[in-house]
Amino acid sequence: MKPSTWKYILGEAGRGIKKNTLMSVAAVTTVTLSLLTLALVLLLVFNFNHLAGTLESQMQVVAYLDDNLPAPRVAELDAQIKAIEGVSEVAYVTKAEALERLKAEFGVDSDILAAVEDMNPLRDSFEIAAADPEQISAIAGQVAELAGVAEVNYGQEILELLLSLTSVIRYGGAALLVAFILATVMIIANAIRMTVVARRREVAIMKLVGATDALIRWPFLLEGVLLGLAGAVVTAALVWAGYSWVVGAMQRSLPFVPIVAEWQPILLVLALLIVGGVVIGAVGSTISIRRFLRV
Amino acid sequence: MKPSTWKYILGEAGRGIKKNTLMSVAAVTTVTLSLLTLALVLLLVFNFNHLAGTLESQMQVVAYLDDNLPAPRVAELDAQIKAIEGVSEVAYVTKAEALERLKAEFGVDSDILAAVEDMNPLRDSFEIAAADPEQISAIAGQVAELAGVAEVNYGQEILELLLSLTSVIRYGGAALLVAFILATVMIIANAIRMTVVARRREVAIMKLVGATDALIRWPFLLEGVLLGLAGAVVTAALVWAGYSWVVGAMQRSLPFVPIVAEWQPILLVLALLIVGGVVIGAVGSTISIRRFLRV
Amino acid sequence: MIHIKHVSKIYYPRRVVALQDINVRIRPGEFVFLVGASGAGKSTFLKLLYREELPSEGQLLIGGKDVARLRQRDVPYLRRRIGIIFQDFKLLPDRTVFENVAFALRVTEASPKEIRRRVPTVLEMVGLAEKERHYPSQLSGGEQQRVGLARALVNRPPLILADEPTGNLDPQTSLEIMALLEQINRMGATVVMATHASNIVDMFRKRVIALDRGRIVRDQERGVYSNEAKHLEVHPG
Amino acid sequence: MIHIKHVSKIYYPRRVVALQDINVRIRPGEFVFLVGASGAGKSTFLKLLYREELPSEGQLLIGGKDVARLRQRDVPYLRRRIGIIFQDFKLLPDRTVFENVAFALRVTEASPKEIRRRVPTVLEMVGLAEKERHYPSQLSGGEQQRVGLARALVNRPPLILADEPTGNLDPQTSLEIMALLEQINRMGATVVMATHASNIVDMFRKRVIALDRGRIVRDQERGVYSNEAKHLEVHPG
Ligand SMILES: Nc1ncnc2c1ncn2[C@@H]1O[C@H](COP(=O)(O)OP(=O)(O)OP(=O)(O)O)[C@@H](O)[C@H]1O
Ligand SMILES: Nc1ncnc2c1ncn2[C@@H]1O[C@H](COP(=O)(O)OP(=O)(O)OP(=O)(O)O)[C@@H](O)[C@H]1O
Ligand SMILES: [Mg+2]
Ligand SMILES: [Mg+2]
Repeated sequence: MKPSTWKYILGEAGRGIKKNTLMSVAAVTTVTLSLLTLALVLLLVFNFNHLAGTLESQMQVVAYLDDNLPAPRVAELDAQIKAIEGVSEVAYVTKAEALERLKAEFGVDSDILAAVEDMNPLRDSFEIAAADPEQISAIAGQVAELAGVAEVNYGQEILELLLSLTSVIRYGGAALLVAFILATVMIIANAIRMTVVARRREVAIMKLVGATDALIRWPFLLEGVLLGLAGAVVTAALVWAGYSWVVGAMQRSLPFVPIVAEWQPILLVLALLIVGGVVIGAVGSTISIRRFLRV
Repeated sequence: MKPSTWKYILGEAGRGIKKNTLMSVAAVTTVTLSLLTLALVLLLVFNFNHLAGTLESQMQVVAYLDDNLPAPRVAELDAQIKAIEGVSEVAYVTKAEALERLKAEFGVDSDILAAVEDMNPLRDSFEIAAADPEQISAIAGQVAELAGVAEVNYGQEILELLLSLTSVIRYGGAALLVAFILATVMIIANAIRMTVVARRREVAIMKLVGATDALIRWPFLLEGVLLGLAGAVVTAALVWAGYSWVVGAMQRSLPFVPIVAEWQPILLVLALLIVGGVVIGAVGSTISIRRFLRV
Repeated sequence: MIHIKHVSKIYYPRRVVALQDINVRIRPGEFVFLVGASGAGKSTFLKLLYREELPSEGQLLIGGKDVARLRQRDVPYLRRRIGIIFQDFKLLPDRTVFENVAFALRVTEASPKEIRRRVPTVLEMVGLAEKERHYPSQLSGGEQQRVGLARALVNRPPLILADEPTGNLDPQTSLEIMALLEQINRMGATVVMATHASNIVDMFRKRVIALDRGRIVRDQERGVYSNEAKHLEVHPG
Repeated sequence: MIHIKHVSKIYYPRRVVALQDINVRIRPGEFVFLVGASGAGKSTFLKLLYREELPSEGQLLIGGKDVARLRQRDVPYLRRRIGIIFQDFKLLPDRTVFENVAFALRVTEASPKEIRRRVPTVLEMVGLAEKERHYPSQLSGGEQQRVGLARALVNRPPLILADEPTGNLDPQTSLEIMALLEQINRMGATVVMATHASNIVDMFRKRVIALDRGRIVRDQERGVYSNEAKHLEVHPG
């Protein structure tokens, strides 16, 4: 098509939006609301995942050693543990260090600790982190076999709880996300379809005057894209402002709750929103217009 | 209006839905998706509140008593504490009982406890529950003043954390809910408005033939109500099925996570959905039709 | 019946003067042809009567009542007493012929029995008995026009406003429709009909009001379509 | 130009037989009047030519090409070579008069310069130069009809199909429009015009094809509207 035709098509798209103000506002509002919902769910899932990851990364295997193990054996053990598949970090903690930590931790019950200060009933230990929390129990099993290891603990119950909780959040979140994306696409496609239905008489007339499908489709397509884009930009602005505020507020009042505060994932969400808005607008109007071109 | 006119109006509403299948399906889908979102948020907020409530109810003040306090003074203290405003329950825990509990709690570090078994450095205490978690620190202050109380602990940091977390969840949840209700109403009103816009020529003709506003408005109103109701019923069915499944799954795999499983609040949500769908449909079509009646 | 005093109509925003200082009095039972070139203001004249448009100036009384001053909620009752045949038919596209005609009865809350009795009768009168279940899009132009006519008549209104009711009809059908309108007129209804059909106007010899660019240029009892010698001559190839 | 062989058209689902065994040949440069009572099948005849409807039986050739066999994507190119004046105008309601006429040029990707040159010329020809910025709803019936005419002519198509193009026009304007069509016909365009205007048909003396309930009952060079003695007599009140 000629440049002048493209110019005309662009003008038509703009005209369509202006003429059907009511429909256009309705469509943009619908896109915005749907995308906002989507963004919210996306950010919630992100944060839950982040939280789950943070918790998981704190899980570890503690191997208590036999009393008075000679230093060379400790070094050997260190090497053996590091060799186990899936082990990412190994730290040696003497029983003196362990007692110090315990004191720091139990503010309330520190009386007991003071009482046992001199005799320190604790044991030396290795603290072993796993690359993947799923492997923790396997690693614990292998470590327990090693000579010199008296007892292995890896918070079985808590680990299992956490693993199932995070998998619930991950899969549930993903399912939720897919459901919301589908819902958003459907709502927006509906909105655009309605604007097209409202103009089917017009389309029929155009066809009778000799317009090709392309000439009819393009303005609608662009109109859909522009409406989708408008909705997405409004949403992106709202999400940016809203999330910044939430991050600020959380970091001020609940600093210990791990919230995703780096810009990278948030920018990703915003970019997704805008691409999503455009694609949805384009696809929505293409699908909607198709059935009216058979005139 | 006569019964035969009402019958006609009802028929018209049905005809409107059937004739504009595309619009009707779009409207019902939109209503369903919006209400689903709403229901989801509602249930999430319910559950967060429930969780927060559960955690809060576990908060208490522990008052450690001076060593060897005579029994009459303990009884007196019990009475004094019970007299404090906001105290809901008071339990006396001897230091023997406290040690037992400690043993049960610290599986890992029970070595230390074994070591101190004979000397039991712990103290007798009162565990005091508050009717309202907000009052805990006030109660703790008053209890600390009482003669015979050596030290008061109420997990200051954890309490504050929880209080602010639950208030974030409560207020954030409420704000989210309001936002979603507004969004839902707007999306649905948009959907209905579009169906009305699509028929404005028809409305103009009816007016010219002598139809009263009522005769034109009622079929639209009923149509809106029926579409809203249809969307709400579909949503209610989906929510019922989905939530039952989630409750079942959670109770099987994560029994310790407190999920709202009584029917009462869920039925409330379902009822709200249906009433909401009907009201939204009626209001949406009334508002939309009004501007086209000025012909 | 109708009393129009110094009425003007200006369409905004383009400030098109469609009617200017119109003064007309139409008695009950009269039959009036409204003639004039395309764009002379005939449809506007009728639209003022059924209150689709409000006059910019002057006063317009129907049965002694000022149409412009009517309360919004009384407008439907005015329109029910007027049978209107629109130049562009204005049929409801998603209703059958039967339902389109029946609609004029439904607005008056006629009983279903009444509707089942009257609608076929009037469809028979306009020659569309067979097409009762067709939708407007399934009709020819002239058939659509006759559905509009049937809808205007079914209510037996005391005033009939017809805008070019034979524009899409062949001469024979046109005459049948005219005979119908005349019969209804003889039964007491007032008829105001805008038309370009010079042969019909010349044949029926009724009162003729001629408009030219919004002004009444002639108001003649038992008049003809045009007083000028004969229609402009064109020399066909 | 046009070759119609044994064409029938049945509308489903009501099985309305609109045309039956039609055989017509129209040579380039001819001017044909299509006459017949309301519902005789005139519009259907034209609709088959511009492929709004497909024939139920038979073959329909335009310029040697079978219209029914045209690929979907070639249909717009067929329609661009036909100027169509629709019985119900079919104007785009949210575009000005200028844009409605320009649209027929835009579909051919005419340059903006061309559009700015041609549209005012053709609007001048139909007498609507002043209304170029009006929307269809702001026009009288006859003015809308002339916009449709302008749109059909602006492209200078070799074939013009006119469905009742003077139905909403007064006799004088009708004759002006007819003169215009004749001039275009003399410049080489083929014209097929469905009409009820007996005086026009009788005045211009072109080929007349008469339809009656879907059948061709007369095909006459230099014919008249009706061969019957005189139009049915009605006895006005
Ligand atoms: N809504 C409007 N806005 C602006 N101008 C209008 C509007 N409606 C009508 N007009 C103009 O007013 C004038 C009279 O229009 P009207 O429809 O009354 O003519 P008419 O006599 O019925 O013509 P016709 O025989 O062609 O139907 C015309 O010039 C027309 O363009
Ligand atoms: N889509 C359709 N479905 C069913 N019947 C139809 C359809 N379109 C037209 N008809 C019928 O076909 C017949 C011919 O219609 P057509 O429009 O060709 O008539 P016409 O000669 O143009 O009449 P008029 O002069 O009234 O415009 C009519 O009886 C009409 O009711
Ligand atoms: Mg008019
Ligand atoms: Mg026709």
